Amino acid sequence: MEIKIEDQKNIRILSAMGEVDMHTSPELRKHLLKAVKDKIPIVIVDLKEVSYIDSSGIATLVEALKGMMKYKGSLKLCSLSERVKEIFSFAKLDKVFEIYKDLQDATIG
Amino acid sequence: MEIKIEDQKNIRILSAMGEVDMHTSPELRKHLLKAVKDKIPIVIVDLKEVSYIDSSGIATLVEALKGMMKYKGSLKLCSLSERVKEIFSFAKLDKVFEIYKDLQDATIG
Amino acid sequence: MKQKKNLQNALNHRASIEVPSHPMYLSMIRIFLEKLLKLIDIQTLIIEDIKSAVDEACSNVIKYAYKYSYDKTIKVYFSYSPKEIVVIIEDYGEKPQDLSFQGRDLLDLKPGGLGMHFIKKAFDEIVFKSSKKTNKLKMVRYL
Amino acid sequence: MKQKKNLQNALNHRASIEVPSHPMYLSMIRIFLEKLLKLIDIQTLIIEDIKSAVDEACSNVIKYAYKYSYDKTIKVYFSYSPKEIVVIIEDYGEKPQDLSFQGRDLLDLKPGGLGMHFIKKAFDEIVFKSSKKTNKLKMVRYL
Ligand SMILES: Nc1ncnc2c1ncn2[C@@H]1O[C@H](COP(=O)(O)OP(=O)(O)O)[C@@H](O)[C@H]1O
Ligand SMILES: Nc1ncnc2c1ncn2[C@@H]1O[C@H](COP(=O)(O)OP(=O)(O)O)[C@@H](O)[C@H]1O
Repeated sequence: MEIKIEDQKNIRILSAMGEVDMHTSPELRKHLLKAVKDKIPIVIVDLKEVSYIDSSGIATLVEALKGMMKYKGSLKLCSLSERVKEIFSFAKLDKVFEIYKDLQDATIG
Repeated sequence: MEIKIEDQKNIRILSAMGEVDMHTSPELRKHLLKAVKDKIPIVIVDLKEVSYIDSSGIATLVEALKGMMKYKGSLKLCSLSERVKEIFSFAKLDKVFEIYKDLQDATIG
Repeated sequence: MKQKKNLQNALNHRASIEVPSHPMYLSMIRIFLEKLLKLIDIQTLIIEDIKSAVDEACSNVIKYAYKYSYDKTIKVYFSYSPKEIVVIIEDYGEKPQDLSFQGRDLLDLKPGGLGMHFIKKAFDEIVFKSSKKTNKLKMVRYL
Repeated sequence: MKQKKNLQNALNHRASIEVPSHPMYLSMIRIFLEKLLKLIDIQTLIIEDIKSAVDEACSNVIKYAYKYSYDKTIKVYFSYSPKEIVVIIEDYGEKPQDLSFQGRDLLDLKPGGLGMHFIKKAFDEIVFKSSKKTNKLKMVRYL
């Protein structure tokens, strides 16, 4: 997995590429906790190039969400593949996260 | 592996897709031996979508070449990937087969 | 069609893979299962569920049986019949104290506790057995 | 870089796969090797050569040791150290009569006899051992 970071005014976009599993999720976690520490108002995680996510990847996102809630930041996910979408709905997290169709929607939404 | 067949006047084009190994080469062999039986003057095997070929795939092509030589037919190969090209040169078959850059070259060449 | 015919020729559909207990090898277990399940023409949805479930179970082996020691071994056995898919995960680590393996309530928002839910989603029977030397998690998916 | 660091954490790089002796499973052995060799950062050219060689050796097991019976088993062991890659192919089939395994002269144009050349291209040491129950082909590639 690789992560590309892009900063725009109040927004940080983290674009993940590859498979998020127990091996790679610490990398995602590092970037998310950094954003929480920096109190970035809006963090968008672009999952367009993510073909697989496991429970450690989801746990990482939940942890970041809870961290951001503390300073009223907003964590947005976008461009979920069908499989990743299914996993979020199975984990009953599709209502908990703000999920957008694509990066554009997430940026303006 | 899948094989697409296209007939043009004196030419039969066999486009192979996938990996040619001990499991799949019998399928290629079937089509090549049919062309030999039909005494097709020119047979082009398009390897553009072939990512892997093993010795059974090569043996199949050699067998067809020898069959076609008997009636002075011509067997042409085209669009070899770097790896497939390397295998042909390692097997000293790059001089034995007529090898073309692409399907167009093979058709007019 | 061709695949199906070949399938009948191959009388026993048993395969296994053994890898070090380092998380970097989890992707190998997933690709092993994906390739195998595709060869025997299993539906994509079931393939995805099984991949997720086995991945979670192997992550748990690394976490709980091996306590993050990465130089141990995980073995995954696979067998298929038209009736069912069986996956057995074997490790040589610690015996668990509590065999219930409860995942968390999904409505209780906290990180963790999801793995068992994935396992139960993919498999119809889940049996855990510990012997002196090994732990075995046997999971059966009816077809 | 990340990969390399993780590599050092995983002390033992041993892995194995066991599949039925049906040619449809050869693609699984190739993908197993490809994934494994990529994980430990081996160059693409070497990966391709090793994939071809092991594929040929396994095809030979199906042809010669098992005489095309598809319900037997092929096991491939892999291990890696910075010095070398070792692959062992094990079968439970017939012992070969002649251990020389000569490929044909490459300039003699006929189908067949190429497999051994692929094996010798990829590996520096090739040792064949038969015991009562198993045949083992051990192949070592220096790095
Ligand atoms: N192989 C195992 N050995 C010991 N305990 C296990 C094993 N697998 C799961 N467990 C237990 O079951 C619980 C639930 O597992 P899981 O749903 O995967 O969530 P998590 O690992 O995130 O806690 C774990 O917290 C652990 O206590
Ligand atoms: N596992 C094996 N058991 C017995 N004989 C073998 C084995 N592998 C190779 N051989 C012998 O070595 C010869 C050369 O093998 P190879 O170069 O792969 O060519 P081919 O299989 O096309 O004849 C074979 O024809 C066979 O006689």
